[in-house]
Amino acid sequence: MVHAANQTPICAEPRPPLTRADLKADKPTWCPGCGDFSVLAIYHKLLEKKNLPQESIVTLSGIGCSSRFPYFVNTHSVHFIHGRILPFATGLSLSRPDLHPIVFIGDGDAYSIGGNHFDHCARKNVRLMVVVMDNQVYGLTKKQTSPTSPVGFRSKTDPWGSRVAPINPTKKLISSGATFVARTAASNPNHMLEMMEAALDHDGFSVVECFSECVQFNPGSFDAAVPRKGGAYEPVPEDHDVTDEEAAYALTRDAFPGHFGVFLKVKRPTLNEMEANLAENPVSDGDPDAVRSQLEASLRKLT
Amino acid sequence: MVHAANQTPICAEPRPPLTRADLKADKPTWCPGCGDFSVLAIYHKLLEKKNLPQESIVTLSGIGCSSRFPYFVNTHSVHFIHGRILPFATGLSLSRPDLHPIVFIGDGDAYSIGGNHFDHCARKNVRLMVVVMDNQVYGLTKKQTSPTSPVGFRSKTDPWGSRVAPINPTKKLISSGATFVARTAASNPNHMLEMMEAALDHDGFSVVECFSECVQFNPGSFDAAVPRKGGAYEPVPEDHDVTDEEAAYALTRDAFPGHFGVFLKVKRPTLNEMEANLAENPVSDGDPDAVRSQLEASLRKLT
Amino acid sequence: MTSTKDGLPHTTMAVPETLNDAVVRIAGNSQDGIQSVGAMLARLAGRSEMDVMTYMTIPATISGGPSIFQVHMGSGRVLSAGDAADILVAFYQHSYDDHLESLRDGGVLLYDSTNVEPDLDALRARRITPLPVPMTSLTIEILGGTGKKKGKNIFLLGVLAQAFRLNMEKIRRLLGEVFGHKDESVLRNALLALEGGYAYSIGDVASFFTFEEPEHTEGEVAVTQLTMTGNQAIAYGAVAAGIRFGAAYPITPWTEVMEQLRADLPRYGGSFIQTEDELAGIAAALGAAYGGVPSMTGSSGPGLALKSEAISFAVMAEIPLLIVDVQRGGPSTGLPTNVEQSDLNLALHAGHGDAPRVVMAAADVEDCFHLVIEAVCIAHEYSVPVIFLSDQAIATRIEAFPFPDLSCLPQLPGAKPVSVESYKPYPLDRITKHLPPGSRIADGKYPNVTGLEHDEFGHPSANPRMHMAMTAKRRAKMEALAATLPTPEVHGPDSGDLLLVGWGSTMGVIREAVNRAAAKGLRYSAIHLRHLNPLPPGLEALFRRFERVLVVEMNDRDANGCGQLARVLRAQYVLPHIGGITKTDGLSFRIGELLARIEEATGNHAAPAGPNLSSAHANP
Amino acid sequence: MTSTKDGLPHTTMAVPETLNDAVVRIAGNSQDGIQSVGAMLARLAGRSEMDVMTYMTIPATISGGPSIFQVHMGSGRVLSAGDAADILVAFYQHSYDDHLESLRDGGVLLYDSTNVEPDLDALRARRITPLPVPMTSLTIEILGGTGKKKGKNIFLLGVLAQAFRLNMEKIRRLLGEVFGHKDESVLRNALLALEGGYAYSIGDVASFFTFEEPEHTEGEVAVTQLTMTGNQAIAYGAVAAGIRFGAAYPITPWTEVMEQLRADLPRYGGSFIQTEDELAGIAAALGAAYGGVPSMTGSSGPGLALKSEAISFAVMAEIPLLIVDVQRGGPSTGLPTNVEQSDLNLALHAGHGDAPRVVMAAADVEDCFHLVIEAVCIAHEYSVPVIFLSDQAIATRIEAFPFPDLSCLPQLPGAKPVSVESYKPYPLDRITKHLPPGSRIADGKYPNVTGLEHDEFGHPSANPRMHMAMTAKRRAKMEALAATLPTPEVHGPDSGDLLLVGWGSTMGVIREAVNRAAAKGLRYSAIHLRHLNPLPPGLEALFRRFERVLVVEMNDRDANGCGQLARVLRAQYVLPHIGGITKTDGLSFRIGELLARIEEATGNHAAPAGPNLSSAHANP
Ligand SMILES: Cc1ncc(C[n+]2csc(CCOP(=O)(O)OP(=O)(O)O)c2C)c(N)n1
Ligand SMILES: Cc1ncc(C[n+]2csc(CCOP(=O)(O)OP(=O)(O)O)c2C)c(N)n1
Ligand code: SF4
Ligand code: SF4
Ligand SMILES: [Mg+2]
Ligand SMILES: [Mg+2]
Repeated sequence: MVHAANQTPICAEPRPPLTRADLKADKPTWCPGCGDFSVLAIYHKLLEKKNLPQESIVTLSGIGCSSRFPYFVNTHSVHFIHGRILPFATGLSLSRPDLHPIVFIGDGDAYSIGGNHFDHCARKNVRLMVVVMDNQVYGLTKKQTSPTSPVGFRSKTDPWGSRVAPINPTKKLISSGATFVARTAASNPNHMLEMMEAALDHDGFSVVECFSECVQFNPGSFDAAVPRKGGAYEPVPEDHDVTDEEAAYALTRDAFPGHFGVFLKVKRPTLNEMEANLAENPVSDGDPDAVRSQLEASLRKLT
Repeated sequence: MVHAANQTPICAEPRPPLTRADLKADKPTWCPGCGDFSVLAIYHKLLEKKNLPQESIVTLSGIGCSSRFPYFVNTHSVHFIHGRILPFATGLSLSRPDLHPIVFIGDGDAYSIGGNHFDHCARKNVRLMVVVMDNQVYGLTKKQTSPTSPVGFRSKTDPWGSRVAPINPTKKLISSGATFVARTAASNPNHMLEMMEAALDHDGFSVVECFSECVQFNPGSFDAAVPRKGGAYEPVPEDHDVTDEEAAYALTRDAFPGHFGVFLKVKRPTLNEMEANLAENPVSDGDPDAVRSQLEASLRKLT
Repeated sequence: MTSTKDGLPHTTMAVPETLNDAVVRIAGNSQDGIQSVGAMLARLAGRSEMDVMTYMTIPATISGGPSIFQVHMGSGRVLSAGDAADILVAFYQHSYDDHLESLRDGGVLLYDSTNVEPDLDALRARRITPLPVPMTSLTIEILGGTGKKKGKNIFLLGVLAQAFRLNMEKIRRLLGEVFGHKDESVLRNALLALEGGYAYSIGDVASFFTFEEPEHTEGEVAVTQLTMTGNQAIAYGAVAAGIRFGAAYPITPWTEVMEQLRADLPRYGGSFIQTEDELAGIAAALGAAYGGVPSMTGSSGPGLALKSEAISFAVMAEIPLLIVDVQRGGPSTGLPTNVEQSDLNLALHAGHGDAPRVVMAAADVEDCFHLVIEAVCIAHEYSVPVIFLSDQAIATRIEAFPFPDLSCLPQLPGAKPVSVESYKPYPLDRITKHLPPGSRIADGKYPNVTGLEHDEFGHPSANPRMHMAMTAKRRAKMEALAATLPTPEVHGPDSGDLLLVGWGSTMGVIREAVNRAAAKGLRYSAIHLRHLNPLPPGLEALFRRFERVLVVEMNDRDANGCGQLARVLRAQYVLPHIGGITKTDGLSFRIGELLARIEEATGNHAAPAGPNLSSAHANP
Repeated sequence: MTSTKDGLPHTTMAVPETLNDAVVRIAGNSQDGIQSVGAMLARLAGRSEMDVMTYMTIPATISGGPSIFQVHMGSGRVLSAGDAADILVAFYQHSYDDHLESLRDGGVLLYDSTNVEPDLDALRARRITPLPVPMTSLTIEILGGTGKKKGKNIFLLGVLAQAFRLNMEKIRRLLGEVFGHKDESVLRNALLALEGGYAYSIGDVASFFTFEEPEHTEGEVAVTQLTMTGNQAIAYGAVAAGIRFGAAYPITPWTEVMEQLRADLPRYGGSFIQTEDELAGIAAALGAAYGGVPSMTGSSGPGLALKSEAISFAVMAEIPLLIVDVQRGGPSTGLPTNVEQSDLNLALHAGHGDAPRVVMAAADVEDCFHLVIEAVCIAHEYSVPVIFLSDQAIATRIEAFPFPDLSCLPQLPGAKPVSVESYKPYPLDRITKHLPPGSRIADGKYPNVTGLEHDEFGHPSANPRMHMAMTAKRRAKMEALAATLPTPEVHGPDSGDLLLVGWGSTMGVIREAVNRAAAKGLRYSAIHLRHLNPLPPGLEALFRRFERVLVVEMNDRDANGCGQLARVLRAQYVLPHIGGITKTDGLSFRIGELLARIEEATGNHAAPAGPNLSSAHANP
């Protein structure tokens, strides 16, 4: 296990800044016009801007159209299974504090099959950044109802229109204890960049809920948030106190498409800190003799 | 599928009222003094009081000390697997609206492994009553940290005392859309009965979060809510509006042991209603000819 | 490539003759509606009492991109989607480039001359007849504007109708059904495109193929056929069986089953819900099944894996449940849109402990309908979960089969509460019959249904004798069921040198391989297993009548060359002459390929080695 | 019951003689601290270079209730917990009633005469020596007040020390270690109780048993032994192997492994987290393993089932991971506190698709330590998940084994980032070596780790050849590993009439059965398999050297009488002389029982049929 305390920059020698060319990978297989292109472009921009060592970034995903993400960016990356990337990333985050794990997943992956992991990562405040690319539909499996699909949405599993109340992701995240919660939309690249950057800078579990239109199966779904389509991109009120959970909760209750911006940002010890401090003076694998005497001492108690 | 619409009383002829003797089953295997005894006694009392047809009650559980419940009450009953009784009960509730499914589970079953199912049952408003017997510990597996264990709790998986913020079940339930949410404690049988009765009467997803002390592994955990042990059993304020979600949410933020009573009670269409109305004039299995012509007609379209 | 659709080399074939059995491959982009025109051709074949089987590829991009749809139709029994095409339709240059190989020597290349420029010399060398049709420009001419993508496929349908002398009246009716509920102009345009294509002169080619519709003497009733995909057939079979509740989560290629049932079950007073995940799916289905309602869940490999723990419960608690697995390429996310039969081990062993369950597999689309009914009946008769295996090939292909007899649909016990004197949920002296809750029990002892080991009333018991007895009871159900199963019929001689054993979607190819081999004087035989656990009786004696037994399956081999079923049969019968022919390229067997593999395994020279697999698109 | 601990009838035994091998069964309520006194006896045996094996039952109620703790200790190799007791200690009348049967004829009944009234005539008939000790009242006398429950067990320890002539100095030291960190009065009281028991006159019985501690000549070093349970041994083995991250969810009987590691790993700079469920447990462990940190997860049957989908991912993505399954009785919740070996099928096949993984099984407590180290090394050498099977019997029993050599602990690659020129995560020409993220790749191509089928760089590929090649690559790892494994040694003659094959916790019993049979002139042999997938080489030749091969396992049989491993061996070697001896009562085999079952299967008369199983408590 690498310890944050001993963390040294992986690459000390000066190197040229990270460029978009460095980050280019496979040509995206998304449908032309899909909102996910814009999220990808901003992620590239974010990495370029932050200029983190390329090898220290890990792009992770579950399964879905959005979760194809890792193939389209040239970093260490993982395309895991549906709904479980948060605990995977938790294991990585806890054991490799020198890395920057960043998760991109869809609304189905995040809130349907993976919903429980979200709550537990949130309350444990795992150091992890997550972007949920919410298109309010199951894209990859071709148009089933997702937990964020609005009432009335006609999908292949709700041909009559969905009747069940969708979840309110922002509410879920706030109430389960996430320490950074923001909303943005792929239609507003500048705002998206701002939110992603704030999330990346946050030390704790940070989630960006991001509208990303599925032009194939849910076209026009976010027009209400796009000024040039007659909608309104309403920022979080200026006087909103991002440390006030109740205020943030109240803000989530506004009608669709709601507010955009940072809803909550609070400081709480991360699981990473809590787990790193369980033993005083742990021995290190770099010192096999110390490991051996530690183990020998433990075993002696059982003779 | 039996339809609520066609629902007739299962037993029309008059019968003697349900007695405690009718409901007696195996001798409970709980440790002497366990809070679960008191929950069981009140459940017997509830059934006696409501005098429902015995055969219409289905007592369901997951796995845990508390989930041994079904063996100790003489009704149709199911002892399912850990964490999944809510979807099981959903299937039963949707397909058998003539029954009364009542679920008893522990805090680990409900909020750890089973946490996601809670959220989805809540937003879908499945007609189902659930009692969570919360002892803030894993009882059956002998003292590990549960998602409701307080910070500082020393368990076998947190020998140094738990450091992670516990979940706030009431908050979770309210924010995920449960339509009836109440808090009670096994130490206050009268209040428990009142809450369970209100939950049973509610048409929708109704949850009673109930403190039930594990004398073996977490003794004294709820003394702060027991007046004769110097604690205070603080009722929900008289002026609390149970239909006001934000007020209910605010109420959940009070310090341990918090308030007891009904936090939220709102009316929303149940999943049961929504699912029952998807087709006009469905054919019934009681009429095989109608079934056959319906099927024949569908298949003809594929010739 | 120089082989025909049967994998045999074509060196002497002259100008194409009249056939009553043809393979048409349409290659384009999925946006061009090639799937819908292919499906219409298939439906038409079904309506003409022809047999039909289709095959399609799914584009690599999320929506759209190059794709093919292949239709094999004929007046006889069509057993496979066809190895090579008699007619290749190429919409684009890339369609031509990628698929010319799949056209047999002496076949017809119908291409959109607006977009494609073929190498005529190369065609000549392979005696392929080029048939240029300016589909794009003619369609625009007919429909005006940028009808480009809208009517081209229907125009093509008209051309094909001419080439195959299809019944235009039936096609017009079909178009009416497909487009009739849309805006009126849509149907009008479609009919215009159709007639345009039909009127376009294709010269000689018009005499190549003719399908003869059977003539019916007076009084004789025409055979009505259903034309549908395997996934549709499972859904309708489930409805016919009496399934009235389902719960599942979407996953390719299972999803259409649940979509169909979601739409259909409410008309029967039932419902099919989409749950938050697969674990909830099987749990909800078990809850409804406990309620007495015949219930099901389903998924593909990843989801079946997630259901493992609950499957073990279903066995222990003895709850009847249908569990469908539409297999795809594995492991993990694997090859979601390719075919593989690699979930058999999981189907047999998903879940912990000794947990005997029934496993069945459908051989084709028709089987999906009928065998699902049998599966549901078995689940209820033995109070046991039944895992029903299909695969991506069956799921997505269209076949025609005779309209089923609906006069004797199963009558399952159902959810109606009853009154009984007394009730044991787990009697040791007979097979459990589930009692729906709501039933009144006169002696006042209500049952526990449980995943803990239990006594006859469902109360927990760790008594050693009880666990032995209950374990044996659960196992005995398999033995009882096995005794009722028919020994599979042998296709071909009843004894001999070689018995091929198949399961699942390989049936047609194996039979056709046996037929082709017979034509060459090789006496192969084949059986097809639909019941994989328990196995039917009589197999050991059957296997002993052959010198060699080769189990043909699309999954990986062990050190002995055996795939998953072959290992099961070896463990069961310990016959060293049981071997395997396996395949892990994500594609269905072609007949030529299978014959070559048999030859390789046996040294018999049935046919020269089939063509190699050079790309996903070159082969069905 | 009239048989001795070896299942042989005892008709001629006179007054008990001096033994150097004895079985003590302590029967009381779990609240009486019988487990802690039993554990102290075991530790003492370990410290005296004696071999020891314990066995306990878990009460049916959630906490407390009747329970036993049995200690088998001896100066030779102790292979089982003992069939019948030489000394039975009965705290209560119910202890006496329930366990008298388990005391051998001619044994000693030590009972708390404050609570128990034995039937002296019955004892006489079975030549049992009654030894009344008013334990409760004497303890109260010594400690005053209601010391009732507190000191009785230590008082008993004093009595047993006298009876077996145990080394009191060592016992006092042990008490110091156990109670020394508590309030000073606790240790004082314990010592008082101990001396009280030691001083209590037990007459003749004092001369029955004597354990001789080995004498060491000068310069010779005493063998230091570790005394621990199987679960502890897995945890320490994992630490020794270099595991530095773990994630799991509690479940009986796996939980102690994670509890131990949760407490210990932080001292090594690692951590073990309790996750919200088993799915998260394996996912988190995979995340850390991807990070390069040697990682593990574990569970019992229900939890292993839940991990199925992710196991399939681990195989596909080629991530090294240790997955422990401490088996219990199944299916479903089953018999959570009983032993069974019924998860083998799941271990072999959990997850969908063709997903080859390594499966190993520990034979005893010592194995848990050493074999886990091997498992972790294999996982890293082959970049593959390894499923490590233990069971409830090994997990909960205490054994002594020599202090391991810690001088050459494995040096795993670890999580330290490196700089490389270029990197392919899935090379086709060699075994994958995982590169930890954070590593800089000079050619600038960073790898994808994925569950989709992929090319060598981890990019998705549905190319048929690629899937064939990658499937073969994953399979080839098993073949490569198999080639390195040793053929198991034969215990007994190298060829002959009967070979017993065991795996897991049955090893000791099988060996003792072979030894007993040899004493009767029957030449049985045995091998024990630790590697269940891949199987070690040489088995086929070995099996062929015997007339009959019987696979002994604690799971259910098929129609051929074969259990789960027997079926694997039959599928692999198709040898019809492979059969099975199986058992599904949730209890470990006793020696007499196994001999009887062998006789039944072979017709050999090694011994009369062992006593029947009449209750969970009557047998170890
Ligand atoms: C265990 C499992 N269940 C189901 C699937 C099928 N599946 C793939 S993606 C997906 C949901 C896609 O929706 P979402 O997460 O919103 O992502 P999107 O495609 O919309 O970006 C599903 C159900 C799977 N791959 N694995
Ligand atoms: C899949 C699975 N995982 C784990 C377990 C083990 N287990 C049984 S009960 C339990 C938790 C008990 O805690 P809780 O739900 O709070 O119930 P309590 O015993 O405290 O009433 C666990 C982890 C199991 N039976 N099945
Ligand atoms: S299906 Fe929707 S979400 Fe998926 S790539 Fe296409 S537009 Fe994007
Ligand atoms: S362990 Fe705790 S929760 Fe379980 S029965 Fe005992 S007191 Fe009750
Ligand atoms: Mg989505
Ligand atoms: Mg609890």
